[in-house]
Amino acid sequence: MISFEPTDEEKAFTEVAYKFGGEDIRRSARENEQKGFVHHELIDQVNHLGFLTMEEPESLDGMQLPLISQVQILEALCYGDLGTVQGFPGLGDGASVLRVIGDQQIHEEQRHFVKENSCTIAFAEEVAEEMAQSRLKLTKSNNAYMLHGKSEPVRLGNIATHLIIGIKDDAGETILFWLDKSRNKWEVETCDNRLGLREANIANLSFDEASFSENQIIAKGNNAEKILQLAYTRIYILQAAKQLGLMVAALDYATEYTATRKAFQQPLAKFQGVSFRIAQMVMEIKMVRNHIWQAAKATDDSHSNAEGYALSTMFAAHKGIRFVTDSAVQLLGGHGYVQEYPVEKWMRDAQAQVILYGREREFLTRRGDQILAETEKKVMS
Amino acid sequence: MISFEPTDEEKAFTEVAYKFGGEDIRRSARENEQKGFVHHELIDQVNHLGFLTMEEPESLDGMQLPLISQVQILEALCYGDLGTVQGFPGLGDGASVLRVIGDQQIHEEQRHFVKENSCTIAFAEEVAEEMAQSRLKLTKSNNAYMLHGKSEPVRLGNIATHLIIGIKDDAGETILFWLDKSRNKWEVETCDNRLGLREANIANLSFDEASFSENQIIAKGNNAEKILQLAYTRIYILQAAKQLGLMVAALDYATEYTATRKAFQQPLAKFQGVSFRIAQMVMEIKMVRNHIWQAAKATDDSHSNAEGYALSTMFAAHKGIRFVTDSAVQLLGGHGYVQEYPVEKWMRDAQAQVILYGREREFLTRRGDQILAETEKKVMS
Amino acid sequence: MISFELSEQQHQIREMTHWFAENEIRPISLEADRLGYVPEDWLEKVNQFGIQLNTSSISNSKNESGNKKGVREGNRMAVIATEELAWGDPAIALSLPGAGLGGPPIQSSGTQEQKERFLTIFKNDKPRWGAYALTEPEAGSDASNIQTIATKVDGGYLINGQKIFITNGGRASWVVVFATVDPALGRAGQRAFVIEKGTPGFTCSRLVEKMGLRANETAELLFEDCFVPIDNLLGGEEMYEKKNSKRSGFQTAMQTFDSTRPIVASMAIGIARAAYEYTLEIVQQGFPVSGKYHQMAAEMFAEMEGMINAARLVTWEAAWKADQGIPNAKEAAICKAVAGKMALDVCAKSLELLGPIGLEGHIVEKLFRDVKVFDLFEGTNEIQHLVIARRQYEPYGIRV
Amino acid sequence: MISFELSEQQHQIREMTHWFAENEIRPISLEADRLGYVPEDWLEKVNQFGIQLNTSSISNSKNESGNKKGVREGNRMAVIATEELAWGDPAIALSLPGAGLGGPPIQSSGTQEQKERFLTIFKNDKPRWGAYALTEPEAGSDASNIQTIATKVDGGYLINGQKIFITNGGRASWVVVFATVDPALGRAGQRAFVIEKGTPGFTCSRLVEKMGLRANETAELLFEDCFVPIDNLLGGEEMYEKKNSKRSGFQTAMQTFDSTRPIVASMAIGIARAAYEYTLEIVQQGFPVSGKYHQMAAEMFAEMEGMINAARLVTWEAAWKADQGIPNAKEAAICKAVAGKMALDVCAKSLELLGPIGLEGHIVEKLFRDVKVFDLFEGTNEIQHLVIARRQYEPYGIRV
Repeated sequence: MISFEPTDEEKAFTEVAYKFGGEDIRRSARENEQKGFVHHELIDQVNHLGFLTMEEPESLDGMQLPLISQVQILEALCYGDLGTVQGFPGLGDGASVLRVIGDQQIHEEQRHFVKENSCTIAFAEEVAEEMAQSRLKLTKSNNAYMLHGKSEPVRLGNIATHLIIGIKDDAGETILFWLDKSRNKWEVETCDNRLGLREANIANLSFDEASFSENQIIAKGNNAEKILQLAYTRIYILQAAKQLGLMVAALDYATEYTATRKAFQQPLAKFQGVSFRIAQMVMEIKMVRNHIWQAAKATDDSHSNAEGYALSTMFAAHKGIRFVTDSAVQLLGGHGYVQEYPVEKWMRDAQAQVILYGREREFLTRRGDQILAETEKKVMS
Repeated sequence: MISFEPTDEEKAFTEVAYKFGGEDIRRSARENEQKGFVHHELIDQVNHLGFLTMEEPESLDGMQLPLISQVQILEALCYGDLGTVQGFPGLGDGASVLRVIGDQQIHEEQRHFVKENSCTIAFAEEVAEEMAQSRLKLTKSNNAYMLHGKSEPVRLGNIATHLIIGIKDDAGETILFWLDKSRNKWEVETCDNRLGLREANIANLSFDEASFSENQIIAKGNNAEKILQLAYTRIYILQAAKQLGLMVAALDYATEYTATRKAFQQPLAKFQGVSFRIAQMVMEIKMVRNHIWQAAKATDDSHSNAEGYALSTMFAAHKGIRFVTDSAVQLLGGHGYVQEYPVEKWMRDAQAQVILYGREREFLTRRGDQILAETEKKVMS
Repeated sequence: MISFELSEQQHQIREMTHWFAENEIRPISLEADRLGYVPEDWLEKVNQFGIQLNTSSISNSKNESGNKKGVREGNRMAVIATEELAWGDPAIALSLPGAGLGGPPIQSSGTQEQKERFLTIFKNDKPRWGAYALTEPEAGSDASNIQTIATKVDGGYLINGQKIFITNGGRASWVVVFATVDPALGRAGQRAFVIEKGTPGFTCSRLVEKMGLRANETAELLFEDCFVPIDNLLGGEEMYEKKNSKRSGFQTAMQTFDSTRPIVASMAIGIARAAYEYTLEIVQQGFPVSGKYHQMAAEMFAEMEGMINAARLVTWEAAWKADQGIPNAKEAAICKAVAGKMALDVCAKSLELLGPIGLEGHIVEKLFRDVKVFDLFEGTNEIQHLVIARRQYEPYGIRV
Repeated sequence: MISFELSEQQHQIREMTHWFAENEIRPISLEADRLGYVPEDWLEKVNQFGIQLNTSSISNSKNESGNKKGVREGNRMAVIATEELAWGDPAIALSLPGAGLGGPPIQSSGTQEQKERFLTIFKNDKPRWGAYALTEPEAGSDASNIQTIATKVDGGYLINGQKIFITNGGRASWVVVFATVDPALGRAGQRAFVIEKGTPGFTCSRLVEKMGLRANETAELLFEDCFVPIDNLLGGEEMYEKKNSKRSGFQTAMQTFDSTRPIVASMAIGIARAAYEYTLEIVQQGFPVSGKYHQMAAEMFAEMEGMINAARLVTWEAAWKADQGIPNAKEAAICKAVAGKMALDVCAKSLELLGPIGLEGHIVEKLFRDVKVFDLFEGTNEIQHLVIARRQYEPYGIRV
């Protein structure tokens, strides 16, 4: 039965998350950005609240929540600040890879490490056909793999204790594997990133003929590709939910500003040039949230359309966050552009987020290829 | 020297055209649409004013005006009504083919016919790589060509005495040739077109193993392709100018309506939801006009960028006419949707025009291919 | 629990209405457009089958009993069914017998006697229609400014005024007509009357020609000293006379919008889906499987699919809220604004994909002509923006 | 005759400024952004070369003599040169010595004495700046509502108030400050003063941190009983006292916009072109020559090129009108609105094309941060819409 009513448990979680996001995260956001990392007290708090292990499998002592619950909580957390949430340590996008692999298939060594240590994973993926040549190469000789070159910028790269890497080897086979800072060597090049998500520890990772052992390999070939596909479906939905949180923050901030500031002897809100834009922001947010919820439910239910929904969702979330954060800056006028107000940071964070998590048009063409290949043509859910 | 000042001669022509367009054409537009063709009295008038031969070479007794002059006059005529102007008989888009071929290369027979008779040409082109398979086939055997199948809908197809056709033969060579109703046979299938440009005599042309003689061939191979490329550059610019005329009509109509009608005890214009849209229409029109003028000048001057400008212009003109005519309907509210007001016709005509004259995205990808292939990367004029 | 699965009943009604749309409506779609009306014998036939455009199941009234589990899902059922009917053909869907947009105000504001008298006439013996008359020549979007006058006389009211853009207004057995007892009173002076066909002084002065929806009747109605008995004042005299009653015809009109906007939105969605699916089928048949046209089409279909889906979800949300008895004015405005704009865009994109062959009598061009009105009637897109913004600024005590 | 060819002089200035932008500005662009200022020695150097941001050639004044053929082309020259400078780096361009946005009001409204006193200080010996102070904390876009008070006292005025978002406001030798002699008088009460650095009571209270344009100083200015001699009242007392003179500081401010908006628009265009060209070069080096990424890039570049070109043409049109002495308020608003919005879009599209490597310290991300303000200062995009609509409705006697 069609319903938009969260469960009581979800409501309770979300309420806590909104409080923490709207107060603690929001308050510390500027400082985190300036430092380039998240204050450890805030990390302790969020750890204490358990919000860093929602995606982790239970076997790794994670909460293993369904996506539909996670997206609501992530929206609430990112209502505080997207950059700060993206800077939280932990398994990051790697959690979705582990979630997809499933309990049994996680190698004992890694399982032990994740459970016993405060492990931060950066997830680098350079499998997909890309616009430019990848600078990272995986070569195979005598059954040993060697990784060489520089990755694209990855979130948490600066502080990662572990990496999960998906890449094609020189024979074109996709290999998905772990690296461990204590055993494998890599250089971290912090990005000269002045755009946004500065507290998200984004870095290029450089490898100088790095090798790794067979038991660090998670999967190969079709199996690895299937894992990546399923993991990305989850990652897109989770990231879209984070983006939504920032969108709501920007809307609320702009609403309050335009309700309380005057021009031409009227509250700004009285001008349709202002209020209609606010209405558009409201609509964008509604649509993005529904997209996310639908995709999350479809994924939780292993619906065959799940990946398609995730692609559509990410397109909508990228477009939406750019529109809404830009609108908030626009509605604040000059104040939107200066750092006393949070919205300029939000617009920067939003742009960094969208360039880090996939090109808008790519989501369309990928989904479009699926549509044209489908025999069932109906846009029915 | 950069200047936006038309010559005195252009101003004089344009003034006449605006008067004829805004009064005579506008007045008869609904009636022409209902009949499905343009009233002969109006045709006599426009013939008398000489506006049907602006693109024709002087050797065919045409005015052979530069594009920069033509676009101003066409804008003024179409201020009256686009559909009616598209329904005028004469050489149509074929005039640009003749203009490009040049005086010397026009076959004596055709020259005679065009000069001595009231000839109407429909121009059908199915050379370009298309989305679907062409239904029209040209086969060559024993040095004789045979045309078979059905063309796409072409303007003036209903009343054409002659056709100019560009198509690839079964060996992939482009052939550009004339057909003459008095010698060659074709069937006319009037389109069941309820959308727009109903007075433009749009029809499919069907050929049943039609053959034609060697002297009906205008050009072959690279030469034919070059002619088509140059002709299309001109056609795009001329069509964009026609579209602009309709855009201005829609803006003016919507401006007057919203200035004189009230809602909530205020003129509609007082609401920014209305006035900001009007401002956007004003901007679109300015931009489209400048695009057209720049492309027209570049073509007149045989500038190497001329085709690129024409492609950009057509993209802008398509987007612009859809936005502006839709906006006019929107601003008139319910009145925009009913036939007592002209704007519903304008929106339909606009949509018919854009689907007849090329897909928006195609203009982009074609221009984009040029850009990526260019070594000179600057966006400088 | 959040869910996007249809209930069994919802699934059934979707299947059934889709079957009907595909097999009964779509085949006559282009012909009805050409004729400018839906053939009488077709209407007779479907009426005998009991097929109606059921907007009156849409209701916020608390006394609706719900299904056997006590769950009310009438609004969700209605938007699901309406999408399918409009997918078949929106002009025909709007011409189906039934109370139409006149149903919701009677359902929500009528007395029990009025509900029985007006809503039970839609029987199998012959097709009948209800209609809804709010818009006036000079008011447009401004529902608070109606000029049709209701003058109190012995036993009832004399109505004088003109209404335009009235769907099925000429053929309707009755029309819900909004009028004011005193223009100076503004919204408070408004009343809604049910005026029956044949009432002296009530004429259909004209049927208008439109861009699209040509098979559906759009009427201008004229009221000249038209006497309406007191029993036809919607809700009855008492409702307005109650101390502190803020009830007026204006509230009825506004509340009607909360019910009808999701219905109108689903029609726009049905139109968009029809254009999308039709174009996709043609493209899948004739298109290259790779290369630049493939990619162009892929990108456009993905964008269209996402837009259609988003519009449907916000429409479902508005309907779900109505079923839950939660105020849904904001969601109703959102789905109407989103769907109306989206649907035009999808039809234009579909035509772009078809290219010149789009002029060869395919249904897509008809859908393009039909669809524009969905961004105009039941409140223009601008009015929806206003409603949405108004709700957004409510916590700040600002009325935009 | 309509033409889009540059005159010889226009061509020369474009070549020269482009050379300077490419070889002197661009190399220090990212470093200046990091530092948050343009290095002093660099400013000294370029000032010795005589390079300035020449906005004061922009003028509607009739007494400008024109070139040797008597053709005035100062506005066209200025927009052409400014595009190139901003292409190098907009923050550095805005930091170049010169009268800046303070030039046009003095040029258009100053007395001959004032023009000489204030506009001739920009010499080779050391860099100097002028500034323009209109915006206030509570006024925002509403230029008619300034709160800074000018109280007439013996020999001059006492200025009290605060100004925000003042480009080069801290380092400027003088600032054109708008104040009102009486807020109740509205626009008619406004006056413009040239207030010199070091004037007692005039302080730069703060430099603000911004999203972008970080190398360019943005100041808050405070005026506390700041005495300004009568000679610094722009245009002199007589100008305001003339019978029927509608002249006020408001007109000066508005007229300034007609001159400065095309300049600001050309900066936005320069930024967009910089992002476009930088990205195109990367793409041409590393991209596949066919396939879906090629097509995606082709489509995006074509769209960007068209947008940049359209914005440039409307900007040229506004400048051409100014050179012709034709009122250009509408065109000035159009080019500002078009260019500001376009430029952000182009920067975002460029970043989309670059993908994650856009975070590796390429100039495009800096341009994205810089560009947003071009849709905000010198009148927000919304204000430009208002100006355009106002002109459009003028024939109907409606002031929107």
